Amino acid sequence: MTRGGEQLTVPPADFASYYGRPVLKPPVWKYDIAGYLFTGGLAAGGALIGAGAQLTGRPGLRMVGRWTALGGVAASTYLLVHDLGRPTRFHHMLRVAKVTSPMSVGTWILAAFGPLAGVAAVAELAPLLPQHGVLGLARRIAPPIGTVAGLAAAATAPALATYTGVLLADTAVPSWHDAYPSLPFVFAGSALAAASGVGLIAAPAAETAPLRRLALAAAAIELGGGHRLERQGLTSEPYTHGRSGRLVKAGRALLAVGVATALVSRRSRVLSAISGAALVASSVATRFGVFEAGRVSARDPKYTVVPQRERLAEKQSATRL
Amino acid sequence: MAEAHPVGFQWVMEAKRRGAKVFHVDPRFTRTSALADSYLAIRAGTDIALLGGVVRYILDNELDFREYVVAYTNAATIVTEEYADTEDMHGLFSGFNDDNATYDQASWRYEGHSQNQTTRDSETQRETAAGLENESHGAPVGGETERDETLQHPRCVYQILKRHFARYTPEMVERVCGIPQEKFLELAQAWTENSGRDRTGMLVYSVGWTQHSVGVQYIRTGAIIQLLLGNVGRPGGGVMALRGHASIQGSTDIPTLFNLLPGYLPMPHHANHPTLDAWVDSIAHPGQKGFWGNARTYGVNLLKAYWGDAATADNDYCYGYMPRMTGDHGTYQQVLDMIDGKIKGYFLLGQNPAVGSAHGRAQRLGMANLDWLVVRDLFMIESATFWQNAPEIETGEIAPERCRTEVFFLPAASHVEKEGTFTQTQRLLQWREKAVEPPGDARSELWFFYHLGRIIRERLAASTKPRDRALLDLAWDYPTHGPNVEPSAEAVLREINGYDVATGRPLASFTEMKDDGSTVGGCWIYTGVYADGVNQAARRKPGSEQSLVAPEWGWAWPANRRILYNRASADPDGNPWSERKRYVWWDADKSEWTGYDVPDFEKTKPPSYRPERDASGVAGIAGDDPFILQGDGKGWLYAPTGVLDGPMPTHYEPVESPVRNPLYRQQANPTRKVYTHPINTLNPSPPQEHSQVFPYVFTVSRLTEHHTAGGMSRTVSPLAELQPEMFVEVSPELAALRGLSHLGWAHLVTSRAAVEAKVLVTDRVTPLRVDGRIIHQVWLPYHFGYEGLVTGDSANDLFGITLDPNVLIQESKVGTCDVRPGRRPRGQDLVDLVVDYRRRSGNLVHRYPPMVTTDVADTSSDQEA
Amino acid sequence: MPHANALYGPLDPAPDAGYEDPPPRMGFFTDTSVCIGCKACEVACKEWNGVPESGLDLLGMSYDNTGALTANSWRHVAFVEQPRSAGWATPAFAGDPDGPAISPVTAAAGARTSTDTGTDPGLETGSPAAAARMSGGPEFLGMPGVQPPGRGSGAEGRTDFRWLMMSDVCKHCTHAACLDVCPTGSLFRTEFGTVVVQEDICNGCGYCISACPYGVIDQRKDDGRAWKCTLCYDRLGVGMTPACAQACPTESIQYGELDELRERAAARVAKLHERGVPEARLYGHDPNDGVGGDGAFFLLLDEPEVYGLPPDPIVTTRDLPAMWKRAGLAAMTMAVATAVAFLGRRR
Amino acid sequence: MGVRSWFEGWPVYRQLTGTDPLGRGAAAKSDGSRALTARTDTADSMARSVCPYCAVGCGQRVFVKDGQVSQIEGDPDSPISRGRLCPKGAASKSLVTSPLRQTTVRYRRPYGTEWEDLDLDTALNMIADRVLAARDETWEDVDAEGRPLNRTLGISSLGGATLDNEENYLIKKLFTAMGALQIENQARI
Repeated sequence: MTRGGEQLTVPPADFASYYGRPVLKPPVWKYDIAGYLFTGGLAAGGALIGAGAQLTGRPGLRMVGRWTALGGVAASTYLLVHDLGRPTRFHHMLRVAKVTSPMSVGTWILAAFGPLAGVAAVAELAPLLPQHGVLGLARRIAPPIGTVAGLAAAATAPALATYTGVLLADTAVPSWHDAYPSLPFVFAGSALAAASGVGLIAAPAAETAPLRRLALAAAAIELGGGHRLERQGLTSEPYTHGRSGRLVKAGRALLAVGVATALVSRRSRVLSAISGAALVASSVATRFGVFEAGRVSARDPKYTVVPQRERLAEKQSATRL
Repeated sequence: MAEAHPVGFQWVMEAKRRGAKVFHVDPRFTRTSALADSYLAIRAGTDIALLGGVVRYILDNELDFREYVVAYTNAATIVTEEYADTEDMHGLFSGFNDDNATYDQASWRYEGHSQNQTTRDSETQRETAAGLENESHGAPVGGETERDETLQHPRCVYQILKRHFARYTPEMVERVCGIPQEKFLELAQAWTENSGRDRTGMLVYSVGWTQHSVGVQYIRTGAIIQLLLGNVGRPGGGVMALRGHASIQGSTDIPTLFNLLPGYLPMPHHANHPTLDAWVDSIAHPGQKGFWGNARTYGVNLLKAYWGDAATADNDYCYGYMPRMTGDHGTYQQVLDMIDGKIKGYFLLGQNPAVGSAHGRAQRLGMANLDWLVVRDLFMIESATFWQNAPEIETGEIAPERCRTEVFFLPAASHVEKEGTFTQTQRLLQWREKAVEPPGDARSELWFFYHLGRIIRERLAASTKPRDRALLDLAWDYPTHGPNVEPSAEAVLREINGYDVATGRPLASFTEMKDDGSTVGGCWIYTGVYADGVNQAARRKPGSEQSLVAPEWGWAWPANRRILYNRASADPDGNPWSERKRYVWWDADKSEWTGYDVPDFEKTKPPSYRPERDASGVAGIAGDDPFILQGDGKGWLYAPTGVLDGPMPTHYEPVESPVRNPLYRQQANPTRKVYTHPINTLNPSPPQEHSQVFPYVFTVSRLTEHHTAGGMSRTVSPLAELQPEMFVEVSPELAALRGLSHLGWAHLVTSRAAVEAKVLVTDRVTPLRVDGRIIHQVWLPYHFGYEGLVTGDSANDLFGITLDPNVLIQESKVGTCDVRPGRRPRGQDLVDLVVDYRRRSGNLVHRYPPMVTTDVADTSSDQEA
Repeated sequence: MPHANALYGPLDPAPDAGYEDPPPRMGFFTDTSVCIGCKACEVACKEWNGVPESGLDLLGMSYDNTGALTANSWRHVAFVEQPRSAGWATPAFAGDPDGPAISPVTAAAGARTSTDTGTDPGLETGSPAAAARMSGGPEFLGMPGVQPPGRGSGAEGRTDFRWLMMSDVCKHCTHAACLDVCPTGSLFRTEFGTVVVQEDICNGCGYCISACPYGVIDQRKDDGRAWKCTLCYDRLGVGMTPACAQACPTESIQYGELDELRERAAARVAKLHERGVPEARLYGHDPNDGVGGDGAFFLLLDEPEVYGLPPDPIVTTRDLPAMWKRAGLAAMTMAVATAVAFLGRRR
Repeated sequence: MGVRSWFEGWPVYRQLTGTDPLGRGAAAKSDGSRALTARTDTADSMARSVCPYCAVGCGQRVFVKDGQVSQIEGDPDSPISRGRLCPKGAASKSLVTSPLRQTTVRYRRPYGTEWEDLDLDTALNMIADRVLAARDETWEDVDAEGRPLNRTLGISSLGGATLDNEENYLIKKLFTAMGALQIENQARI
């Protein structure tokens, strides 16, 4: 290609770009953010499950849910801070509250969710406290506080799970932006699947029945709400091809396996664990796949130029008519 | 211009905005070409053929500005019948002397002049680069001339010019330059159509034009066109030199050149200038018209400035102290003398010859053979570290432990750390205020030389040797100030300006200078810069508050004139040629010259003034002679004396050319300055054999992002990153021919050196069809060296040393080479490669191209055969 | 209350950003038809703003060794060599013994080079095919030798040639996605209507980088923060001209009140059309475009993508309300699904 | 001062109470931005200068803060350059403040393999010694015919095209008095 003297030919392209280089800057987010998409969803799902278990009297599942929520949100906070170029300035996120910035909205959601999930989870430690004294008092008041906190966390959890779809979509990254109708659903489903998966692995088998239904619902949401991902034109390509495409497909396949296994596992610990692992893995794969697809689409000027050219052509033919 | 002088180019863009057409002629398509209305790719080294074609186009179609030409140029002047032209002599003029390859200029003289009034023979003139003296005045010639204002006399300059350029047809332009005829005609037509009463055309060149073995004649050709079209001395006209260094104009005005003293006074020659009288007479040429008649005044004022009270009428103002030239003492002669062990010590003052001068290897080997070297610079440049990092270390030609040169590196003050004046390319002096103190040991040259002089004078205080008198009597008492004991630049400027000895009053004009020792003036053309005791160069009245001429910004020599010879902007009667081009005119009511600029004429001399028959000096200039520093008051289409390689420009091939001269049998400039020295090998050119060993033409120039040898740009991060590597631009055709790939490596080989560069294959470089052959040219930037943030081989290493005879400037804009893919060899293999090329080209024993080739017919190209 | 066009459509951004009685909106008009590619803008910007070095590699992209706008290059001069007419009376290489044009091939080679700009993502390598198309023009079919006769890249030899140069810069959009998505308020709208990163605030979250439809803003590696052109906010405050515009020798970069610049630009395009340069067109001047018009707009001589500009950028926040709606719907679905799962019969 | 003023300085508070509910402009402006001003405006002094690169002679303004050059930019008053600069001129501040600049005397003794340090005064005196010695060794009083030469060809000099006229004047004056003839300049090149 570069042998100037030899007049080597260059394959034709149906679009031009400055030295073929990307028009956009590919996202600088590291895999921290792909990981956060997963942990954030997990935390949200965990909080919902914790609340559901709390309201339906499943203490084992409640504890798992609450701890999942805390673990997820703690990991999320770590990943988010770690991804910053200036981690010591993480608190600048609380300078403003901007509805135009999904990250700002997310920050405030996390700011609300995190402490609530934390309190709810810590409340689970009440039985370990001594019966008397100051700590005894804490032991007594912790459960009701946990109840309130758990329910409050669950109230904010759906926002936590779905705002990340907007976080990615509200960019110039072609495959993310074009996917804005789908991403919140994909992420909502993926969040429930992951949390269900953890529950299936960790909760007492007797209490996991809702999780199997929830896994099924998660799949329905993810696939139903997200099926357009592969049907949004040229910018679908990264979701179906290459490494990112393989990850997305793997996510779908694992989701199917996880749900199917969950539905048949009944009280088998082993099958439940397998099912749970598949669901968690599905969520991880989906998140990383979507994340990667965006990077691919920003890096190749084709996804920027060609759709915009088509749009311009349409506009022109419209004005001509 | 956009490439090397972008800020100057804003005015070209202004002109374009108003409808001006811009033609760009360059071997490669540059940033200037991109903005031009027409681009002409030219074979490097053939500009005279192109411009000669324009001269012929003008004369053949009688498109000259006849009224201007008759009145203001020497077109009507009759030349002696002894004169014979290149037309008749295969490319030589009459008077050629084979023995020393110079012309006896006697046969070129004007009719009726007994002989040209020059006191130095042509060889001496060449050795002493006498052409430079003409920078502020014409060559000596008598004032009275025989003229035929009908221009019909067969020996009038007009007719001689016509015959001389007759063969520069559009076909010949195409054949020599590789410029298709239609392109040439587009240029010639636009140029002539945009000249005349109402319009003017401007010729702009960058000083690459001077770096040819016929450099002076390049510029002469341009001047001839501009004179024929009436474009000299008028607004929007002229020949504009884009010089490349902040004060390079100043450093010829107040020269650090071996053959000149301030104000273009010649350095005395041992044979021709034994006494003060002989010296000043050789400048003034008694009987000659014009301002040089006062040469004695200028000379005495300089001597007074140098030796102060010690300089008196009784001792000829210490003229005897002056060192004398005996021949060529130029920088290239010096380098060869260094190699030969004749020179002990060398000062480099903000100069980097290891990269910036032709034949870098010779430069470095010369420096490696000194007793001591003083380098004063901002940065650790290649010329300071040659003993450590030169390419010759790798080849074993220089080894630190065997190199005796003692090197002193003294850090210099930058332009913001000292005050003083720069003279820019339009002769404008601008004062710089000092912003900060220099860091550490950094000092100005003013400091260094003042204190060096002080110490030397202290050492010699007790000396009784006659040779030391010149130092001890030197006027060297400048006031100093500040913690570094910095001498006052303003005091020096005042001395340059000149003052009355008795009163100390600064002179307002060189016309106030006296030749009796009562005034002092270090550089007569700068007199007025300190008029009224005010630093006129420091004037900074905003341009927006002045006329377009902006006379109150800085100060231009002479006498703050912005356009020289501007008397020519008015017709012979003193009226503007047109309203549109009004500039300087005669105000009959006030009986004086007036206008937007300072008239370049005696203020009250009316257009009708006619001198007495035997008037000389200023009085000899008629009221309609605008060219007041020419001996005959006329613009010279034809130079009856003073231009060593001929009275008119003639196309000669570059010294290294793959092409036999299609115009004449004479191949290259027959009077060029040649150095026969073992290190100075030259590639063979036709009609010599083996020229095909170096089949390609290479040329070098600047990039916008870098400055000359790179000492002030490769060391500066925001510039270095913009052009980070040495590269060579080649056409796709040559790339295919030589197997070069874009961003791959190539190396270029001459009989001096091989240098490597990254390849940029680009459509901006084109092969040319020259005399039926395809000629490939390559282009390189000459900015790179082995020090700094970005490094690379130096393009100037490729050149040999051959000089223009008039000014002793080297031909370093064109040469021949071979181009090979890949990196160059290293170490001994590199030496072997170059030696092998020398062997293959037949000059293992140093065969220099013959000076005269008129006896070699070439049937394929000799139309006289 | 926010303006109805707060997210999309024509808008005067400074009042919308809370400035009462702001000065006129200031901007750049970059006229590439007079750009000489000297890069004074790049250097003047670096000198004023203390922008670090951005790589010392020869990129082979004509004379462009900067490559792109990055955190360490806030002005970037693009160079495009094309075997196409520059409106010459006589084509640049007419009559010369030339073969086919090489520009598409060398451009393709230039697509693959890289340098460490000290920034992230900095300068990404690109698609050789799209590079070739940039230099070959719309007629470029990828096979020198089969070009339509009369066009430069034909086998009969190139004759026409032009060298495009263009100084790119942050567009200071009316609807600036970078600003809107910034979670810290580091990116903010100034009273002059420009968009500026506040270096005392930015924590390097990187969101702006993905949001910019022009690929302008980018992150400095050793520093972690995002950087871009500030339109010399500090200079504007004291009535000075931005450093690049002040340095620009040929007035290719013009600075002034946006309204006036738009008028000037329209006149310039009309003049160029009159002078036989039909390819002259404005880019980013239209308040009705996808970003509400750029504060820094351009006169181009080829399609925007040839200069590395998106042909029809739309600010991502145009769709933000729809996005929030979808997210809300998804969130509700999620909550309902959870409730249903837990309220279903016990197994 | 205290919590209250901190709270009122909190951009969220400003968003809620001010004219910028979306937090895009006025509310988000930082203390740093409020304090921002052009450093040319706060310079201690400004020197009118001329670009040191090519011979166009563009006007420069050199701004100084605390004894250091803080900015160099085009002088809009110049009728030559109208405030504009090319990339080289625009890089002048980097030129004069470059970390690569040498600010101390360096000395390489004959056959030496490394640079050594040297005091400026010592260097100047050593150079004076060498100049006088070279001059004495190579002095030519007269030519073969007894005509005066008054010169040394043992000393050469090259440079000066970026030096001031005043400097070149002193250089030429001293060398001429010394009898050193081989004084050359970029103008020859």
